[in-house]
Amino acid sequence: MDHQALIVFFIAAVFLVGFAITFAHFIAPSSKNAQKAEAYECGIPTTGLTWLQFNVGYYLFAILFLIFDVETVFIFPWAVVFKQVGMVGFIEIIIFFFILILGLLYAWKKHALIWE
Amino acid sequence: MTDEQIKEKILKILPEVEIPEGKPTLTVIVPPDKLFTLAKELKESPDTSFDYLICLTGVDYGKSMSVFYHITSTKFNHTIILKTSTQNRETPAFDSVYSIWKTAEYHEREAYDLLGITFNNHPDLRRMFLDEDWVGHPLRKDYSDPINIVER
Amino acid sequence: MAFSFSIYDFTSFTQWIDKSLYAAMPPFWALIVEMVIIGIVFLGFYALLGLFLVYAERKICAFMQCRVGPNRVGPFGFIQTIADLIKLLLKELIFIKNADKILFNVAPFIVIIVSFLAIAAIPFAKGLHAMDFNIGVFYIMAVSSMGVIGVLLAGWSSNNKYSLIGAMRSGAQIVSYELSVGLSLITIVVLAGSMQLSTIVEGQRDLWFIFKGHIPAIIAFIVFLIASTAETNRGPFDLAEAESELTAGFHTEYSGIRFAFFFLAEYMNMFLVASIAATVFWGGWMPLHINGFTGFNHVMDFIPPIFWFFGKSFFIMWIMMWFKWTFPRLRIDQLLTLEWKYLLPINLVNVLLMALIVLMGWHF
Amino acid sequence: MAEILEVKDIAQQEYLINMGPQHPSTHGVMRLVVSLNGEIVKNVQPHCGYIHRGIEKMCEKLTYPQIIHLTDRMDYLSAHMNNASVCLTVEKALGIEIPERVKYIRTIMDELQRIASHQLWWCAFGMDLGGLTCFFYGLRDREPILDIFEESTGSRLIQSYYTPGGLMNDIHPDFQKKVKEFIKYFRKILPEYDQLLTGNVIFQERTKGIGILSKEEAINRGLTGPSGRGSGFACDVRKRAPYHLYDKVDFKECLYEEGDTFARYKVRIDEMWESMKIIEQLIDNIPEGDYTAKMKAVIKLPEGEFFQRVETARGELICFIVSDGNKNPLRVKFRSPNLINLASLNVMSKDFKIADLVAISGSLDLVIPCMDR
Amino acid sequence: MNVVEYISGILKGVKSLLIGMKVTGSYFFRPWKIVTQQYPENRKKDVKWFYFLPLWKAHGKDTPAERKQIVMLERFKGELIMPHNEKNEHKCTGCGICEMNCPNGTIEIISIQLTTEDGKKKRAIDKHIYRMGMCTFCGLCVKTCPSDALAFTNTFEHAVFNRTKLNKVLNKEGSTLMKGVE
Repeated sequence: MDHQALIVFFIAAVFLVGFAITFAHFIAPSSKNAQKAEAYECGIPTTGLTWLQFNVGYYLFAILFLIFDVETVFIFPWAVVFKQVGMVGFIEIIIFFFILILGLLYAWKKHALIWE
Repeated sequence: MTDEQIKEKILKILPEVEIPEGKPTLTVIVPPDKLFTLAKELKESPDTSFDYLICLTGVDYGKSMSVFYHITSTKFNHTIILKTSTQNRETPAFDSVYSIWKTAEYHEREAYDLLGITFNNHPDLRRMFLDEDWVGHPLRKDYSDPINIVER
Repeated sequence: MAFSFSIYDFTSFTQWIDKSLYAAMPPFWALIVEMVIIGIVFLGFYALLGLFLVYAERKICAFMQCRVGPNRVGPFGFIQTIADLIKLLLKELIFIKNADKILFNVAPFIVIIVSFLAIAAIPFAKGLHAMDFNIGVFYIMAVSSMGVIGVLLAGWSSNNKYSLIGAMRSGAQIVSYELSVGLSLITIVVLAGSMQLSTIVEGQRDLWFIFKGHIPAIIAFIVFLIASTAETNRGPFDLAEAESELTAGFHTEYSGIRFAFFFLAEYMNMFLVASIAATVFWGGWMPLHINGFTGFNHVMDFIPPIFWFFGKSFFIMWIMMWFKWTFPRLRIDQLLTLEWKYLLPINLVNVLLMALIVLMGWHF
Repeated sequence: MAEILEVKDIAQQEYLINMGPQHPSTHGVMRLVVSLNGEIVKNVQPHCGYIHRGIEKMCEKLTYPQIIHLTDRMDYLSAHMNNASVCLTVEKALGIEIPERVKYIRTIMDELQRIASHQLWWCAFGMDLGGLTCFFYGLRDREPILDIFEESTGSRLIQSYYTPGGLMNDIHPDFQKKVKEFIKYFRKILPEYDQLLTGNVIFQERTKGIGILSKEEAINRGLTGPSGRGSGFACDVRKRAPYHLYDKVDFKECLYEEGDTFARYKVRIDEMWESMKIIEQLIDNIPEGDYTAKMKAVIKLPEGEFFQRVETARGELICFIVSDGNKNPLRVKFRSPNLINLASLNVMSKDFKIADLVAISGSLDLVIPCMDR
Repeated sequence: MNVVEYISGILKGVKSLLIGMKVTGSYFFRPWKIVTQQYPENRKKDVKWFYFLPLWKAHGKDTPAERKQIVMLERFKGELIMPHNEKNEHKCTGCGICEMNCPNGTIEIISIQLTTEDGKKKRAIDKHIYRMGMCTFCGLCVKTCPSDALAFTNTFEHAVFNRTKLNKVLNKEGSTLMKGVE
């Protein structure tokens, strides 16, 4: 089987969701009213805007993730060929990891790993 | 401290208080304008140290409005009741004891809500249980609600 | 070629279908028909598995909580989830006035597509997989991490404050735990020397990797279990839909069948990570073989591979359900602390340890 | 789409979230308006009154025995203690001596009620933190207590069992046997609670150092009950102003100095042990005798003010009756422990996260009908 | 952070988690500990074994809460009734004490004047109306009744489709006052 079969899976998934929602549209009851279209906030109308600029301290984590995830991508090829490369690969990955862990420790010490 | 000693002490601080006999718990009737100073004194002086306000109750007697303060000391475990009254039933106002006991905040809001007693210097005197636009104060004796209150 | 296959090896079966299709019609149409067959088979499998997992979870949690669980619809309540499905189909689809309509509608598509795409690469039994990539592990990781987009879109587009917070949490959470999932899989890739899932399974012919790789493999398995539970947004890591804080989190505003897709995707993602764990750590469809015990190996061979695979996956899913119904929920900062201060350093050291073991040939 | 705002305006707006009245973690209909900075709680403004029924107003129209059945409905999880508050006030005002047997039964019933209440709190608290299994275990173990109640009083939740002067009816002949059976069972099962939740590292992380209130602050804010004792405030009315038989039995007042959520949790777990100890001391020596004192058909209190402090499962309840000599009271005030405990929520949860707010409000064990009355 | 502390912290945490899992896991493998009661089935006298198929080992020995058949305790306050004997006689004299004592106005007594054989006028009940929708089951009516005319039964299935169906007349059609009750 070739990789184009992925398209089949894609289409099948779209079909599954699309069909079910369309089907539900036809058989499900529908009664529109303004109260129902309110966003749910425990029965109280929402105060102020929802899409506000607000502080979720996870931005730092996203950056850290970016750094580490790119590193992970580099490790994958190494992992595959590690058995053939042997000792040289091991020493190189130790150096690589040393730098990586150093980065993590730096972030740790700088309190970047604490959700403020 | 026994009741007698507390009585003496209070009379020394504030001679114009009235202490009726025969109450199960020592009750002190204080003029409204002197209440705050007495309460502050009672809390802060080390031999009484009434540091815990158990309960604050507003009472509508039909002719007058009163507020009862049940105070106790966690150190000596003696309890007294302070009572203060006003003849002004329409707009009764007392000094808030919030700055002495923070627990008074909700008690006073409740008294304001249900009896219409205003407390001066209260940080946030709003209705507690009823809507902001509710008319009247239900716990008053002359409150009438022909729909919800059934006379029997 | 005559139609003959055994449940021990599906290769001949799939090849027979392939050959007879190509013999009957031109190659282009044969390919189309083949694809349609695969699509239908997987759709059916997907739906049935989802229904079964919902039922299983309800029954398992009920038994842990001294309850009976569903027992009214059908024998032992077995048709309960089908009744639920019908109910969800019949429920009104509510639109929120200020919601971002396009994104609101797209979100359920994304979560389902992602889980469906990832399932394509799972080897269910010998010869029974849709696709066998040479970068299988990598592919599954890449695809499954896209699910967060659906969750984020759902939360953001709902124009609901609970949903928004839920989506933000989900973003931070999935993004972080992605690392641990990757690194714990790398640990095994080092041992296996390949990212192709069929090769990985074949490599466990004499012994499963979790036993082969000593302590590093066990640590990697535990880390993978924790991280993947977090990645599928399941308790105790269900912060995105923390019902005591955010009512229902990112899918608060979804009703009827739209909600059902989020629900389904959660279970399918759980199956997905459980099957990856089974494949990578527990030998997939490979029966339990111990090097040198020939008689024992033969006895194990009698159990068909498909049973081995599903048995292992369901066992791992059972463990994940066990987690969910035992532990209280974590808080967002604890969640991130767990990842960045515990799992990640442990994982990095663990990879090195595994590399050392492979280098020295200490593994079995 | 919403109108476009300047960046400046957006940055200045507060992020307000309503938790309640229809929210899983408020255990009833209470509304918390929470202003957030990210996930961090900046201010909590409780709004109550959603189920305000005017019990105090209703009491002014009713006779004293009739008031009892209203008090059940305030804090339905400590119904016996609420009844006791009115009964004891009336008995104190009339100066009547109630039979020893009644005192024994009342003490045992109160303590059983306390265990039942803490069990329900335990399971609801576990659920607040996301551990749903706790909920079923707690309810399962509460069932035998409710059976004991049902057998003697005729109801499971709101019993209206006490009357001024005694009890509604005598205890069931099986009462002692059933209670002893339950104590034996619960002594075996309570360590399971610790295994499931108390020792759990996630639970400890979630509760330790969260929502701290110092002792002085607790006294000043009137935080009573197990919540106050978690802050080191020795506020147990059973010790400080004993009623029933609490001055005769031997029990410990559970105090913790930390003042955090975990301390409040531990106080309640310890109190369950202490309650079992109290029951065990009394259950074998309930004296024979009448189950009620001789009362007049129409109870009229003398003129004056009477009050009684009672320790419910949630804190100090006060029944304050002002009488003008009629068969109806002039004014009845119930000092709801929940309402006063709620006042501390804002101070406790400031600068903690929204998940902690749920944990803190759960640890205060709020029962909304008592708060609103 | 100390490395030893770090590792021992992890181990301690894992151990506490395992203890918790032991509790739930042990219940998973002990289905006879299930306490659920199957409501409509357990109303029946002869409880069939298959109603309890998932908990076939439950025989009510392990936990007090386990019961196969639902037991209604005798004192359960389910509904107010006026017991009649076999001669269709009740004990209610129509004095109105229950009406007076009811906190909610649940009871209403409609009385009539009867003339007895010796010519005396006497009050008797025509209708003893009980509005169950307003009843809070406080038991004051039963307790204060001077002639023990009222009692509680332990029926508890009161769901009806119309609220007016909750208004009941307690004395039966054509019933009379029991002899010897004043």
